[in-house]
Amino acid sequence: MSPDVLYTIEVILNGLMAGVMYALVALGFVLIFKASGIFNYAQGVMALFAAMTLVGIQNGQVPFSHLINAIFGTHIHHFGWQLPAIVAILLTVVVMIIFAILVERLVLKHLVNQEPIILFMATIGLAYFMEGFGDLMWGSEIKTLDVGLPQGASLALEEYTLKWAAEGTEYYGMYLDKLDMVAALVALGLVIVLSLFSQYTKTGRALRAVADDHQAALSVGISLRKIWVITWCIAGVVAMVAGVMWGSKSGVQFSLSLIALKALPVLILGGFTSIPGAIIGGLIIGVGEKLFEYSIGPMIGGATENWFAYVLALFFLVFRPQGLFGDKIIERV
Amino acid sequence: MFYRQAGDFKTTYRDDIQTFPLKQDRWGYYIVLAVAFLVVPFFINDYWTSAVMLPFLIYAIAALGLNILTGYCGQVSLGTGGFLAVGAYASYKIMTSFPDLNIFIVVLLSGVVTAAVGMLFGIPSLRIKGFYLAVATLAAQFFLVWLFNKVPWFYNNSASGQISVPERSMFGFAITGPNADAPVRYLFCLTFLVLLAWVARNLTRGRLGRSWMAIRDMDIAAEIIGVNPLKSKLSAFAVSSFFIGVAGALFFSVYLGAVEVGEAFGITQSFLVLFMIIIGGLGSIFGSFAGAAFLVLVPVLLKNIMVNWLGWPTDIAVHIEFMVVGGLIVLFLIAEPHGLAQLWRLAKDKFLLWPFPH
Amino acid sequence: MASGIEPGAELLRIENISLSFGGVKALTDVSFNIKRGEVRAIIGPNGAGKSSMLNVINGFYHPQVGEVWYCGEKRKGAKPHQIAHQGIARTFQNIALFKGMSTLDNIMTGRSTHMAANMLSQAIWRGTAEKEEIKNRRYVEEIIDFLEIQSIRKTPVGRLPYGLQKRVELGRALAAEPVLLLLDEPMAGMNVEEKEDMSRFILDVQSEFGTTIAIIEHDMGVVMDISDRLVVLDYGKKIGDGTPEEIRNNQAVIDAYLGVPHE
Amino acid sequence: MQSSPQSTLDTFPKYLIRNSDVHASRAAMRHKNYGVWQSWTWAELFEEIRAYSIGLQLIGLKAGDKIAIVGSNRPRLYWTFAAAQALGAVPVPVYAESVAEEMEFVLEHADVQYAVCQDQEQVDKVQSMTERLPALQHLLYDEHRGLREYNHDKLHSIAGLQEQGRAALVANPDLAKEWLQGIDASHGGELCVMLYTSGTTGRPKGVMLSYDNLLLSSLNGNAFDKLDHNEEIIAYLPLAWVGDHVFSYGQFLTAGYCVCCPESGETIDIDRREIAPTYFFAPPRVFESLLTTITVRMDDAGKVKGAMYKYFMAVAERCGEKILNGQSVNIVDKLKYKVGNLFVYGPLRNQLGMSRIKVGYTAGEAIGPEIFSFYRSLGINLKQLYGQTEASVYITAQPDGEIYPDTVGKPSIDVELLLADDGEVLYRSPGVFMGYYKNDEATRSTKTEDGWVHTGDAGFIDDDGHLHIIDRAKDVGKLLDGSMFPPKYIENKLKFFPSIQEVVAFGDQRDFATVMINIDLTSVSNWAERNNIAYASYQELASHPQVYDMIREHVDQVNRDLSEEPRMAGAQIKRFLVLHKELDADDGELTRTQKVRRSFIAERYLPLIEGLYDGSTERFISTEVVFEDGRRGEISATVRIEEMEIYGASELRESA
Amino acid sequence: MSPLKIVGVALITSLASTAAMADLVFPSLSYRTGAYGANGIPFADGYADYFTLVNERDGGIGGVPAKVIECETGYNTQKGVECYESTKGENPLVYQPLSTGITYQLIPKVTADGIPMHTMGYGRTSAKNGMVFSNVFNYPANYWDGASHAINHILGENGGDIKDKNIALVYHNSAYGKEPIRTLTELSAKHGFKLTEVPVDHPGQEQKSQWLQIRRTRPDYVLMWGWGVMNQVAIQEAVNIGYPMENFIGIWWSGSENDVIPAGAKANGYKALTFHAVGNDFPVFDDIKKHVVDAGKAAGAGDQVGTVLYNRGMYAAMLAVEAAKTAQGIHGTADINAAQMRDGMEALVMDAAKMESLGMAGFGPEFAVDCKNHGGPGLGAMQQWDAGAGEWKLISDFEPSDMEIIQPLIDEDSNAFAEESKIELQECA
Repeated sequence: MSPDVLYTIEVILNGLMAGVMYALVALGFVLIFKASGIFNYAQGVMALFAAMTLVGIQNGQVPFSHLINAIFGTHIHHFGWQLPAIVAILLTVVVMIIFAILVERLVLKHLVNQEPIILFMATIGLAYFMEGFGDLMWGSEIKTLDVGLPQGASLALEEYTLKWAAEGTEYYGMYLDKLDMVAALVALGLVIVLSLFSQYTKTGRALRAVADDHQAALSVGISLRKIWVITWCIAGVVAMVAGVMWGSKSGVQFSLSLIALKALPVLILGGFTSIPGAIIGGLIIGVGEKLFEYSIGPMIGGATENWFAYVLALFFLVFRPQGLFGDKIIERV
Repeated sequence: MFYRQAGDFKTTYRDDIQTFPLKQDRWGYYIVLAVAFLVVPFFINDYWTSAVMLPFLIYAIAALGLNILTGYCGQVSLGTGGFLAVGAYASYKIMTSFPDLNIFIVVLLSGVVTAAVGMLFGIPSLRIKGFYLAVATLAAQFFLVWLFNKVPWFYNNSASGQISVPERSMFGFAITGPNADAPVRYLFCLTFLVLLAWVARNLTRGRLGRSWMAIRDMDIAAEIIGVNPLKSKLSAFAVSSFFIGVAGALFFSVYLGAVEVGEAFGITQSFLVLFMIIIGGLGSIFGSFAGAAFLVLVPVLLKNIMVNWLGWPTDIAVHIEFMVVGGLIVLFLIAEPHGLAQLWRLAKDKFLLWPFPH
Repeated sequence: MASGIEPGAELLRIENISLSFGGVKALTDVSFNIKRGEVRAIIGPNGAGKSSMLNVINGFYHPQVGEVWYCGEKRKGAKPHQIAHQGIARTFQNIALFKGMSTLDNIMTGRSTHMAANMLSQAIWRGTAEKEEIKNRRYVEEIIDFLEIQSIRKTPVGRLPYGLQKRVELGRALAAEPVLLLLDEPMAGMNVEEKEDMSRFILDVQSEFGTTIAIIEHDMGVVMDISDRLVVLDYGKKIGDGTPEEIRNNQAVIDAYLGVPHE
Repeated sequence: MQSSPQSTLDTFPKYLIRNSDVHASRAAMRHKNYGVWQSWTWAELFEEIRAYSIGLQLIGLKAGDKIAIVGSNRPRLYWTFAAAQALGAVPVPVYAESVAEEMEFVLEHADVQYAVCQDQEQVDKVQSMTERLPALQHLLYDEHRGLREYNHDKLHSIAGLQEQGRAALVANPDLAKEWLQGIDASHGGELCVMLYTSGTTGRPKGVMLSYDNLLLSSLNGNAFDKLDHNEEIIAYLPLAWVGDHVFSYGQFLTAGYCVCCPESGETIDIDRREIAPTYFFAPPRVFESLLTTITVRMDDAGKVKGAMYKYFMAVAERCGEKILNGQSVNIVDKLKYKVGNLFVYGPLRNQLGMSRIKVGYTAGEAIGPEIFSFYRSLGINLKQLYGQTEASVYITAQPDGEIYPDTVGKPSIDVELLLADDGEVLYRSPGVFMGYYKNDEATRSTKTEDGWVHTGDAGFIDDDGHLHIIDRAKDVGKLLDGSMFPPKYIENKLKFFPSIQEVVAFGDQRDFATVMINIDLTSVSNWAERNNIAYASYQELASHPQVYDMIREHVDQVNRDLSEEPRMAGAQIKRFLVLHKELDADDGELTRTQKVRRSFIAERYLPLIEGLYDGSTERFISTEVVFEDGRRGEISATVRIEEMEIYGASELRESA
Repeated sequence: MSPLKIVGVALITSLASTAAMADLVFPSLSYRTGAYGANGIPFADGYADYFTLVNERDGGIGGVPAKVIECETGYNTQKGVECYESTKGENPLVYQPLSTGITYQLIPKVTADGIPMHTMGYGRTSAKNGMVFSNVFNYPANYWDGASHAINHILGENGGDIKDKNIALVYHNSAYGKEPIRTLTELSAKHGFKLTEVPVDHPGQEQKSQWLQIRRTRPDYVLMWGWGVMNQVAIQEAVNIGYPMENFIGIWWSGSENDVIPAGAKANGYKALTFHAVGNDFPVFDDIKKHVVDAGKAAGAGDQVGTVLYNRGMYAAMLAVEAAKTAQGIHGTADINAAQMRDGMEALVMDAAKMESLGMAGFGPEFAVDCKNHGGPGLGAMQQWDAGAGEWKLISDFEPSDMEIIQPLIDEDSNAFAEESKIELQECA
């Protein structure tokens, strides 16, 4: 194979990996949208908050130390412990569950039956609040997240693919980030667990019932509020996974919350209500933008990734307004 | 309770469809105008102008624009930042290409340019609806910002890609540039706001406005009774973008003086303006004003309280500001999903019905 | 366009229309016509394809097979709003009013087809736009007067009771000064008194404005009373066509209504 | 345009001509139509009426013809009066709501040749009786809707006639002059209008009124309340009613003020608020229902607002009327009233559309003193008036500053009063009617040779010269001790309490007065709820001791009032009971118009009446009732009878 | 002053906050929050701590206490303007916005208001031309110097011949990131290397394609103009693709501990430019520990002392203090105003003796500012990350840049600006 082909394959593979990362974030959106019709803009901030909490707990940071110090003139910062990653993760899950319950109690409960746009705005408000709250709680400096995930290029793959190139051409082997591969595995695992959960548990079935028809769900005695709490809990955990993945890559800091923006075109493509859609949408976006940046990008000055996904999604929508997995809309009057 | 509408009757349709049918409202409006034009300029300093008044006036224009699209026509847009950028860069290009052109015209032309761009990005709205459209408008946001960043022609090949406003004046008063006095800049923007608010009101109360609202409330029915969805949606995009373009031009030339596209017209601007109209009230001109005032004033107020009065560290103040603004948004949506305008309407209704409760 | 059609002459002709959605047949080979000035009822059991028929007439659905002739011309792929401009207006089975607007604005929206002031003129309001607005307002006021809804003129329609909403919707359709008015179950969910009111309005519309009316209605008593001719649909097929008297004696129709098994 | 000299202003068309000259560009009439107040200036009005009149002339209307007017308050219907009168024809307004049979009687009796109808509904009504109206020649209508396909040979639209009239005026310039000459030739003594009394008893009677009757009454009315061309009034009462005729036509033309016609019956409240009339007239039921609306709406108010309303209404009750009457009140109250005016009274007047009222009148029947005081305490100058069709309205009216809720005021300008021995009130005035149309017998029995007219009402004149109306003269009875027993008077006094729905008083030819009371379920159940009184049925509530206590207080209050008036003191209520069931028209206890059928009740509840007079403290009663679904059943109860204290005139004075 | 304004001023005097005339005011337009907060914090801490030190140790500047007014900008130009307007009434001596965007914003404003602004190692490079930019100073070095330093360093490593070398520039796709492109283009023409531009959009969370491209094209050197999270991701990706870290050179804003630590041991060898020394092995840090940190007066947690960005903030404060002292000397008054401060900055001389006396011998290059040259000689050094020790090491002296290339660019850009904005050139002796 010529290196060009190999490079292209490499780009596609990396695109797929990136797509998995996008899909991880998109998954959280889909879960909540499916169960409650809420387009949860705060999903990105939830990921950041989860990652921050994880690091904070792991490193024994004192929550709100800045505030406490500013008010009381103290100088406390750390508890002085260092927790194993798994403990910190479990504790973070607990925090996310508490968070979900609070969101339901303080926000969602009061917004039942509002228009979708209002709920959407509420989540943006929530995102603002959480951004401030997270920073206030854990501080806004960059934190290194290390839960023991492997990083760096997979040398084995590089070695293995080296010989694929045609003789006499310059080729360095195929590059894939180990973290990305782990992420792909984690995402796969997550999807499997989620499908098992929704297929084989009572709660899961209830969730699906709600997604299909709110009224019907209510009539068979499923408490909508309970469902909401559960979905937000699950979304919180998914956010944490995304936060861990992204945080391992770039450190845990403010910009992490912006990954939400990466998930939006994925959602358009995959449809707001489809979990496989989120995954496949993520993959399409990942591959598409990497290929575009690789092939067209250099000609038009690069840095196309911020908008390409959206433009791709836009074009896609014009031809299929309901998204990849959405049902065809028959308009009635 | 102080409304006295008894004896306030209309003998012509023109009187009946005027903007402020109640005599007292009309007077209130005249007084506000008089204060804004004749009193405020004498009390305004650089700080008030730059920190409060200009952002308020300019964001109010942008909010009016977005409200026309989102509030009246029901097309949610997250591309406001991109359209602001079009306005800004258009004004820069026009100003530097035609140095003798009156700044007032420059700003209007910037609006026209933006309107054209807006219509272009409005085309997908014919097929895409709701959230899908909202996310699709982000394409405009990101693409436009990228374009202005990438193509040197837009920033006259300057080294950094920044654009800086040259000095332009009207009637001997500098409007743009560092030598523009606070009251002059304020009055310039105020004039635009008043003018555009008037236009917005006219458009929304007439056929066009009704066709927008018809599309918003029930697009299929609207089409079947004879509203052309293409014309309605595209005109909403055009008018909305015109407003936002004017706001962008003012934002750059009068308010900031120099901008960098990615930073000044990022997605946060899109959200900010969207917040303004939601908090202010969708489909309400007053709401656009109220929302802009609210989101410009609250942070300034919070900052002054926490940093200047309480002496808290600036970062904590900012974090708390985020929390408060976010919390307020949620609180507002819970308390009154239809925004400040609805609160105002309810209060007014209360006063109109006073002493009756309903 | 319709001015050339004399009362009693054919205004609209449906020719061999078939319509399906993804394999599901909604209408099969339906033909009938509507004469200028008559009240033509389309009746049939639930799911017979009546609403689909109206949707075909006003161009919202495009049938896969068949032709629609209006005012002696064959229709070619026109959009609903263009058809509205040709003088076809309608009301909807599930009220499709613009909830955020007042009664007056809803009916004014119905006048869209008669307004033409350009955007600039509307922006500055004075002049053409204002004159046009006032002129059309006057017309709308006549409809308000006609339908006796003066007291709710400025009420947001969302707050109105069902019966009044139906009336406002009729007003909105009338505002277009239609040649052909399509009424999709105008009396659904009404009590006897409201039905009587509505029947009176429909007949008044016919006599006062000379409007041709196509109506879908379930209440047989009312339909037989007010319509000149009826078309009966069942499972998307036409099973009867004629005067109320003929329909009453049509065995196929009786079977359909009595639920005699199909085929 | 030619203006007639003052001395010859003795017909309404002449006033029209004067107004079109003097007030040419002032608004004369408004009509909320098609969403806005369409207005006519006096000059325009003159032109419209002249065109109309000429149009009428073209279809043959001539002096002496009768032209019926059927419909509600529409400008064109009002114009018909003047347009017909200008030709010497006589307008006969008819109650539009009256049943066909009744309308037919009037149209036939009045020999109308022409009828003006408001809309299709009225046209249909009149056309349905054409066979029995041989004199009827032409039908006119105002609103064309639905009439397009009618046979238009004998059917004309007013607008069309006006067009024809205008065309004729253009074609023949002399026509205008001739028309004016015709008006000049008429004089005040001519028959001006025929108003049919509503005929609660027997056939309606056509009251013939001359220009002089109405003009002088109107002018006197204007003078009495200083009304001029600046007034705006809203016309919403039946055209055939003399009150409306004088207010919306007589005074309108003589004072030259502006009459506004509402859009429709449902919008009257809004229309009144928009116009905010300066001069207002309504029968008590209008004020009652307005007050009920206010109370009902204020009941839903929040705590703060409700408390505020209560507080300031108490202030108003204390000093509002005094302030309106110009009496002195202490400074604190004055201040409180000012505050209250800002927060409650002002807004309330605004809501009622009574912000600008210079003078308002209630007439037709007795108004509850609380209701009357309520409006006055808000600062609305509401007054009472006693009048009749036969008097061209005015008999007595309350002069400013002498407003007492229980009187109907002093004789109006130029009116003389006379009390007959049996208490019947007679009057004589320039407004006294010419006679009943085609009914000399009735004329004779009502109007004496020397011009005194029997009102049929019993009353008395108090020390201040104010007239009190007690009851229909024929209903006033006597107790065995000879003292006067006015049942209606007693019943009304009690019915003014909101918790009392219906009262039947007994006493004629008996030892003393007693009453049977029906409680008002809505009001009392509200009260019960507030006081935590549990009850399962009307019957249980009616017999509740606390309800009895409350009713007892009311009866006691009435007794105190009666004792203050020497001629009434003997009619104090000695015993009362609260009925166990609501009086019901279905059971024949009430007429369909909700009037008590005294004799029927006396028979049906004989045991109870016996109980009232035989001293027993309770009585068992069983009555047959008809349920809503038509089934019949028995309802029985043991009803408690209570004894009341009787006050002597002197006794009360001592205790006071 | 327009008549309108005169009336306005007369009316508002009573409303305007009264400036604290007693103190020398140094506004700090900091950003402790937002996408770049992590970098803004140490700089702001260093800036504030040094003034605290001067107050605590020396009793102020020339006996007058210094006062730092901190205003949070969040790296946002709008907030930057608000901060400027809200502090300019306090009689500020010099602004240090630490943001190229805000700098562009403020250049016309400070010039009109007569307040000097110091943009140390960022901002508008051509502001070096003091004749055009009378109130803007960007000593001791600017981006174009930085670009030149990097190329000089590469030249040095390759014995002066970098023909046919392939150099990639990974830059933040913003005004700041684009600054060096012109210089590098000129330099590539001069030295014959091939320049590849690789833009990264804000915030730079995702750079996979860019680094795949680099991995494929294998440039000999990678230069980086990054800020915030972009730095960490880039270094991480560079490590991931196994790019030789010695050939990866960042501008001084891409050379803090924050940037390299997340990548761990493999980031060892990464290079970055600097215009001041690294570490805390200077006497001045002892003073800071004694008078500021231990006294509990530190602006931050105190854990940032000695880090690159902290040192930079402190260095900036030191230059401000020295300029103020110079101004006091020139004008013979301790209570200087902004105009006098400007004169002081224009006459600032940083020599070895002065730095020695401050306990900062060799902490920064020696330089002098004059009327024409507001940017100094543009000396810069190279530092390298020692992952094992977890610290930066200076690996070169402070060396000059290629003014042959840069000066014409500066003249061109500044003159174009002067023309566009119709600026009268400052008279220089």
